[in-house]
Amino acid sequence: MQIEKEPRILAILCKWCSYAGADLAGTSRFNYPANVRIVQVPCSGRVDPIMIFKAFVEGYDGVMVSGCHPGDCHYGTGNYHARRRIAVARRLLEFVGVHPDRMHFTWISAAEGKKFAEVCSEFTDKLRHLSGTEKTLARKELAT
Amino acid sequence: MATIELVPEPAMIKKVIQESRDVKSYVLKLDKSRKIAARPGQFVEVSVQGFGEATFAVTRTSKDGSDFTISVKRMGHLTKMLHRAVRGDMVGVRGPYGNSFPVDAWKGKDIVIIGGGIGLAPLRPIIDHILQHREDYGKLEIIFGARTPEDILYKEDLGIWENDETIQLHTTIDVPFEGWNGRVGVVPVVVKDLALKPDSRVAVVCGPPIMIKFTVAALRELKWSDDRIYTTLEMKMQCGIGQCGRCNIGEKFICKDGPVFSLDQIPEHAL
Amino acid sequence: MSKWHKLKRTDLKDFLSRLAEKWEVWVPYRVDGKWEFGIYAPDREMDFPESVIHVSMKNLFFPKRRPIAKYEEDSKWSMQPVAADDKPRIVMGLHPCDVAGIEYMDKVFLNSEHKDVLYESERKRTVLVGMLCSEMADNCHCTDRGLTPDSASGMDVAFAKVDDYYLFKGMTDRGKEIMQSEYLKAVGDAPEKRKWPAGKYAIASPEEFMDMYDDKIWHELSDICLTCGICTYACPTCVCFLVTDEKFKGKGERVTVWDSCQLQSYSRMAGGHNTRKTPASRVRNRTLDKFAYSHLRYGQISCTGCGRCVMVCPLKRSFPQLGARLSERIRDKKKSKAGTGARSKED
Amino acid sequence: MKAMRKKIKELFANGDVDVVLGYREDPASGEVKASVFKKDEMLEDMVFDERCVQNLVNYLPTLVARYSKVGIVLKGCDGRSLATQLVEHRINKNQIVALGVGCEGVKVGGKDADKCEDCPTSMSPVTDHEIGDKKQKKDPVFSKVEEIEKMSPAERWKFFAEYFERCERCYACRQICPSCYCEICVADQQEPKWIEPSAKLSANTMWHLIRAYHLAGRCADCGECERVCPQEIPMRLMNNALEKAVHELFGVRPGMDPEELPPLVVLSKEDPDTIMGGKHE
Repeated sequence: MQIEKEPRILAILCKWCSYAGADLAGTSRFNYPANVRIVQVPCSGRVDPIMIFKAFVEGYDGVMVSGCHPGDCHYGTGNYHARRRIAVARRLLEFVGVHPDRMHFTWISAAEGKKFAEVCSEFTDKLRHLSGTEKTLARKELAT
Repeated sequence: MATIELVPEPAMIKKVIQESRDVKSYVLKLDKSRKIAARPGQFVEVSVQGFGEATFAVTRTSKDGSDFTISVKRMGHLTKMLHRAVRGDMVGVRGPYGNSFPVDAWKGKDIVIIGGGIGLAPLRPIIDHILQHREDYGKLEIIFGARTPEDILYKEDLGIWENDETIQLHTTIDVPFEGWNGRVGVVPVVVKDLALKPDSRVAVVCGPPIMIKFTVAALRELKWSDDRIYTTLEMKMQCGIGQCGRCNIGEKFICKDGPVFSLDQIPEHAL
Repeated sequence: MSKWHKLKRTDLKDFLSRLAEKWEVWVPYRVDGKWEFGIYAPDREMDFPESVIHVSMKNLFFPKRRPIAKYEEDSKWSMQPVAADDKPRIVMGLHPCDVAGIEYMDKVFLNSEHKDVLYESERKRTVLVGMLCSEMADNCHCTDRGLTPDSASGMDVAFAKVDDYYLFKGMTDRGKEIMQSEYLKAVGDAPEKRKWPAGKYAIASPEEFMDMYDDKIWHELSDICLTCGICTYACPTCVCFLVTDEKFKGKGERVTVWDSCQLQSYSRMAGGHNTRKTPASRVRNRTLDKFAYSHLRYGQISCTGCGRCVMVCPLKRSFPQLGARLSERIRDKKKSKAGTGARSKED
Repeated sequence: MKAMRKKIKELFANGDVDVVLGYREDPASGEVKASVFKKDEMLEDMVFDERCVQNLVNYLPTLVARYSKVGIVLKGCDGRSLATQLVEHRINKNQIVALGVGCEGVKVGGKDADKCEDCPTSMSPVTDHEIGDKKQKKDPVFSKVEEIEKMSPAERWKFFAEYFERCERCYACRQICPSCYCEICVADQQEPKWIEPSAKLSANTMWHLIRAYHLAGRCADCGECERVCPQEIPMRLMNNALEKAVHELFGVRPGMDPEELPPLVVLSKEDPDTIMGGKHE
């Protein structure tokens, strides 16, 4: 039951760096919160902000997007596009009332398993602090 | 309590048949004791829970009516889900709906069945019906066109029809294909080549919109009158019972007043 | 013949409160300057507007989003139909055109072998208390559609606003039940009958409309139309719907949702083929459906002359005017044919 | 007005245009409506004043398909809108004769239109001929956006949720927007079905977020979406918030420069990571 109360996080990770980083975190046995759901995408440039919107509407407490570090994109420039899109999407979400701390966008390389674990823990901590505030956007109408 | 007709009954998939690379047939049996007695040309609404429903022609009904078959071409989101279904899975079924081919009125006539691709599906019950009542009908000709040999459906049936002396079967593919020794050419061209005379014939055409259009044109060129040419129309259908509104051609609803029409019953733009 | 009964305007609240003990009473409220129907509550200010409000009555019988079945997402098949609501209800303050709209809906949903039982139960539980119009608003043109603004046809109870009181009359047995109230006093006089103006947007006959299918005029008529769906959502007789599944947290519902023939997605099929791709074809479908197809199907054209489509149109494009423009074109065509026997240049 | 009619007559006479898209006062009703003017037709009814609210650019794609040369009367905001369409190659500039008119503001429902408050240019940035005074350009302030930004997240959501709840999903906003021209809109898409078709808060929220996002860096603030909305949802607020964001983040003002690509289709290696918010090493 304890897990139920933990904030739910959706992590959208690029296949080449961040997902590999998450994998490394797992194989290296770094501890990171179990409440992170991972979606693998080929590249952070594949992340359509509609995915982030949908995650909030479907009730996730926080959304995290991570790709290769600038300059390291497997496809050359995907993450530069991602950076711009996410910057704009973030502004829009904040504008309609999503708390800025509910979004976390970063770069994690395949070697940074430790960083992945740290980022997840930090993000979860932040979201725990928000547990008293309203989960805006989250749909309330249940199919009853 | 009376329930709204839009809610389907559960049915079980008894058998899955891979017909061609993107078409699968499903033999369905209703969970309840009700039987689906679909007349040739009628259709059912099939649902996958969570993904909505779509319209499929009943392409075969077992003799005792306990189960029936639909053929599904992978096109949109629902058919994709259906293609993932396996034997034993449950789906929802409503129907059968719509009118049917006037097979009784055709007694004594020669029948020409012209199908293109998945368009053969709604026509197969007519062939089944004629074969069951062979003495009631005259000659039976079947023209079936597919894009490539890999798109040919109902191979088992085609084999039986091929060997049936009372049936003339012409199978054709659109463009030459390695290893294909049969007829090549699109259906309208084949119809012209065969120079089918109207005589005492009735033609039934079904296939993609463009194929219907040109086949009808070819038949008209061969002096066929519109009341001898039948087709089953496809439109986006949803409710199947003439309420949701989207399948109208003029004042007629395809789902309620159709889907079977002879050409003199529908305006030209419906083709 | 029952008599007209008088209800003092000061007694209205007591009268409604008494009704609300037994019935679910729906009355118009003014919210943010717009009228809408809601369940009667004594502490809310309500009133009856003189003529139609911009929301059509169809929402009360055939809601925008209507669950028809429920299911559990993890099971392969668990679809259970939803039960119909049968709590008795009064809808008070509809106008004659609203009633005509409901009668049209009956033809779609009830008069066929495939009855919509959810709609039927909504109808059965509802007593229609209609208000006779005292004026015709700017967009009203029901007189062109064969209706009379102060006709009580189809209502269970009819009432009219007169000076500082209302006059009520029970029209059906169900309606007379409502009339059993200490606040209503029988009187001899009936509300005054008026003469109503006509001829604002007269239209041609359905048969003549049918001949317009291939006319060039559709491009002209659709040119300024956005093909958004708002006129169909506001229309009391536009009842097209979509059946779709919606799910959330393991539970799902199969719902019917209003759909609009003006939207491009309406008749797009799997695979991308769209039978009504151009705005012209969609405008044509709606126009002919209102003025011709509906008549051929149900013996009644489906425009009640309520004028809501004009009220809500983002471009203030008038749908009835469009019908009138079309009728004009029909007349012109006839004239040119009758005159010279030759086809006019425009054809 | 006289100058405009004279210019248009001249264009027709020289064969520079086949048709002109402009505003016409209906002599019968006195209403001002968008109209297609042909040579020697109805030109005397052509008007240009504060009643000419509608953005005519939305009609251009249909017209350029029918005629080879189309003239168009442009306010400042409409000109920006045209610029966004040109830069996206939706319309070929060679087919357009842009008639920029010095605009003094328009009125909606008898009041000065909200969009005029934030108007950065009274003259179209794209013109072949300029009629009337060219006023000075200024930077928009977006005071209403700033008001919202001062609220707490929960307050903002309360504000928007109330409006989203009301949306009927008639898609008038999409249909009137010159920049919304996808063959299949994401809202109509079946697979994946991002946005449920029924009009309820969650699905409406998705629709309004994606609508605003898809216009980020492309919306030239013609304000038509908000004007046509039957439920008066403040869509301009969201558009403006993103216009402001795009300017702050990338220094771009959509539509002001007909050569500049939308910021979300180009990339820059120089963008600082801080634009994504949060901490980055």
